[in-house]
Amino acid sequence: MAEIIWGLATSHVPSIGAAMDNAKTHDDYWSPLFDGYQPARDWMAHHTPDVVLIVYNDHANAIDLDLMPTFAIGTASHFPVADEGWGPRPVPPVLGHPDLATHLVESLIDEEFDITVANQLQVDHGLTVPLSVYTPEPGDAWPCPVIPVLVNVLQYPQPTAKRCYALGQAIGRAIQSYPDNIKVAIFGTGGMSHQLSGERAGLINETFDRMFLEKIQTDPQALTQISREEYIREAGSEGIELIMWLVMRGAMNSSITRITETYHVPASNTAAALALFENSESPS
Amino acid sequence: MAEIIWGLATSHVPSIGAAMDNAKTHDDYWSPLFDGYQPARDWMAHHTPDVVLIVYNDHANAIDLDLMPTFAIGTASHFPVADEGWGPRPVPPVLGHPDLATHLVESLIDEEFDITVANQLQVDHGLTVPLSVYTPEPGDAWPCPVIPVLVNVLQYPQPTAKRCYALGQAIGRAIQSYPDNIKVAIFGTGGMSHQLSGERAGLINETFDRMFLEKIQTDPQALTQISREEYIREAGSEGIELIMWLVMRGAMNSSITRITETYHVPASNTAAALALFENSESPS
Amino acid sequence: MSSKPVVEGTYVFGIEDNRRGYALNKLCSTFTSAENRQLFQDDEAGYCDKFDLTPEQRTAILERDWVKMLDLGGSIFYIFKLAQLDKKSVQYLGGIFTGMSTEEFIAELKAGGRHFG
Amino acid sequence: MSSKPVVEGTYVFGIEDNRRGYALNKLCSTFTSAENRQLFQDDEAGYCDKFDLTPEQRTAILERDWVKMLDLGGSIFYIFKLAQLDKKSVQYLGGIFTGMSTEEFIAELKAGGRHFG
Ligand SMILES: [Fe+3]
Ligand SMILES: [Fe+3]
Repeated sequence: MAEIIWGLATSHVPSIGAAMDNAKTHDDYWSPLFDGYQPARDWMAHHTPDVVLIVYNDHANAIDLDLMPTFAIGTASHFPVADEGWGPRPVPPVLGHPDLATHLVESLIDEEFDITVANQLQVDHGLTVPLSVYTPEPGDAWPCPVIPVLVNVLQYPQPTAKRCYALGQAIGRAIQSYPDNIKVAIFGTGGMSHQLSGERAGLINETFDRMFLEKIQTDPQALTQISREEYIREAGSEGIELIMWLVMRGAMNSSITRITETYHVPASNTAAALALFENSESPS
Repeated sequence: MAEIIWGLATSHVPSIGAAMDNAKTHDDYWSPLFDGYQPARDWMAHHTPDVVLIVYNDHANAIDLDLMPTFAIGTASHFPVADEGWGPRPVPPVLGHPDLATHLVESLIDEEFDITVANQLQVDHGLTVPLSVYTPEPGDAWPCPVIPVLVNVLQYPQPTAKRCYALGQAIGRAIQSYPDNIKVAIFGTGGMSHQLSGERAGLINETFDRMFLEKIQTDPQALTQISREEYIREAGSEGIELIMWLVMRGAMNSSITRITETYHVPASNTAAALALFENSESPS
Repeated sequence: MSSKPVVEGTYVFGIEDNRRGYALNKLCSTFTSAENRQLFQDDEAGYCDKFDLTPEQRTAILERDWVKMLDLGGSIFYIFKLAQLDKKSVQYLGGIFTGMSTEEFIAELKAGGRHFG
Repeated sequence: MSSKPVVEGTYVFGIEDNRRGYALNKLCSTFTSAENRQLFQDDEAGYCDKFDLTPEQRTAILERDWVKMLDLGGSIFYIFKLAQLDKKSVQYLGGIFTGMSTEEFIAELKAGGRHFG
């Protein structure tokens, strides 16, 4: 049986990737954020998974306006890094885990989640930035295979927070029913509060973010009760990405341990955070 | 409040469309099938809806191998007729109903169905043949707007029969909550038993088909208990399309009246059927 | 470790088949445009070179080995587009798949179809 | 009759916006290829002609009227690809959207971001 060993919640702001790609992480602007990452990186380096699931959203790159899935899972063996408008990030190709991904899709559809199957997929900063947060110096290859789990956050109606948490719970069960004894980590990405356009551009809501950062561990149920309108109102039109953290949280056990966290404003236009959680031994 | 006035279950075999397009409906081969359609056509001509929902599957035309949704709804104002490999069918363009389609998507996602939004969509024989079964001589325009509801039946795992029925029930509720007083018809398409490839090519299972044709009215719950494996085993690898009839059935009230039905073997390689049901007055 | 059903005499197209048969099916998917149909008919081998086919898939396409195409991950709905280009019917394919002539296959359908189990 | 939330000072991109802004967003989506980026930069007006833009959308693109693009159904994630081509940052756009200079907008972010409600 496979098991989830830890969960990482992290922002996936493109400029966080660019700071690493351009060796700017020691600049005054960026060092507070990257210093904050260090304890998590040290801990994760000693707790290595065999495969990671990255819950993220595409940003107008691989998913077309024509056909927008609510939830999609990447089942390919290889995910090319997308050219988002300024050439692909200089990072290694992302390898998949088709067998576990297929098991996930089959289990989730059996559990009445209406998953879209991404048999081919390019991955954008929503996936590669979290990989870089985990592994800043991958060399020629990322440390393990990756399964992309895509959530629509760009077009209303996004899935409800409650549905995202339920998807996570079903992912947790599917991983437990996978016959191989492998260790899995799951990333919930995006957020925290930010808004890119409109008169409220530049919005940051530290109060909401701190509440969310606390409750994602201690009371995720409360977060599932927040409406999409309230996420947009409180965390901004792009801050609704936080619903993706609930997929990660749902996949973990009811009791989890916070290893470390960091919160920093701003990363580009965003309140950026990282929170790392170790899973408890037994599912509940 | 909108209401569903009738539901039509019908095969969508491409050659049924070709028989109409090429004026072969009076040939010995085709006349038994088209004679069987006549009572339904006469009745439908006197019970005209303002919009029709067509539950169908794409056949390697508009939906790409790369990204295969379990359930998708077409929200466009216009759906071009697909070239499936031998030029588009000579039928009018299909107009959509964006407002109701958007309401459906929003309602269904609120009810935790993970709908893919088809903002642009070409429609193939899976949708146009049922339209021709309804309206054999459309002239320059189909009689009303159409909302495509797509179900994956081509790639395992298809949604379960139970999930398809539940989707139908949620569609029924969504239509009741639509504020305009419009009349809606819903088509469940595909089937009946057939298999195009493998050593069992040419499979027809009249016993299974007759059972299904009866229970789709009287005991749809029983049909939701049939596994995908059993659908494939009994009705053939393509006969699993029958799960789409359950979406139509779920959207109707528990008690429905059978107006007419017909069953004919063969239409091309398929057991073809039509069954027309009037909805009961009050939802239950 | 897929839960995909195994049904004798039946191809059940699943996620792994999609992966395995991708280039073959993709090639056939391009026949939804008249221009591509013409390009293929003008130079079948050259057209095949534009896709990342395995040598077996390439041979199966060029030799119209319909059973092999399915065995190599083809989906009947994609492969049928190639048959259409050749003006072959689903009854022709049915005959091939079952070891019958097209006429015999059509006769079995007219007699009520083929029965199993 | 959409249930899409209305939040003051905020664009919530929904299904109707996708329909309305389709050509504008589609044009921007093509900037994921270097070849298309070059083609656009070589002949902006000619590039626009390849898409079914409304006259207002066309003008908004050519004049870089960022607010107008959003008002006409643009999604910030598509429009930003055009800004990138112009080497404009999200902070530049933020300044435009809020009536500030880029420097002022960046200063507000560094001071903890902008607060509402
Ligand atoms: Fe994002
Ligand atoms: Fe079909």
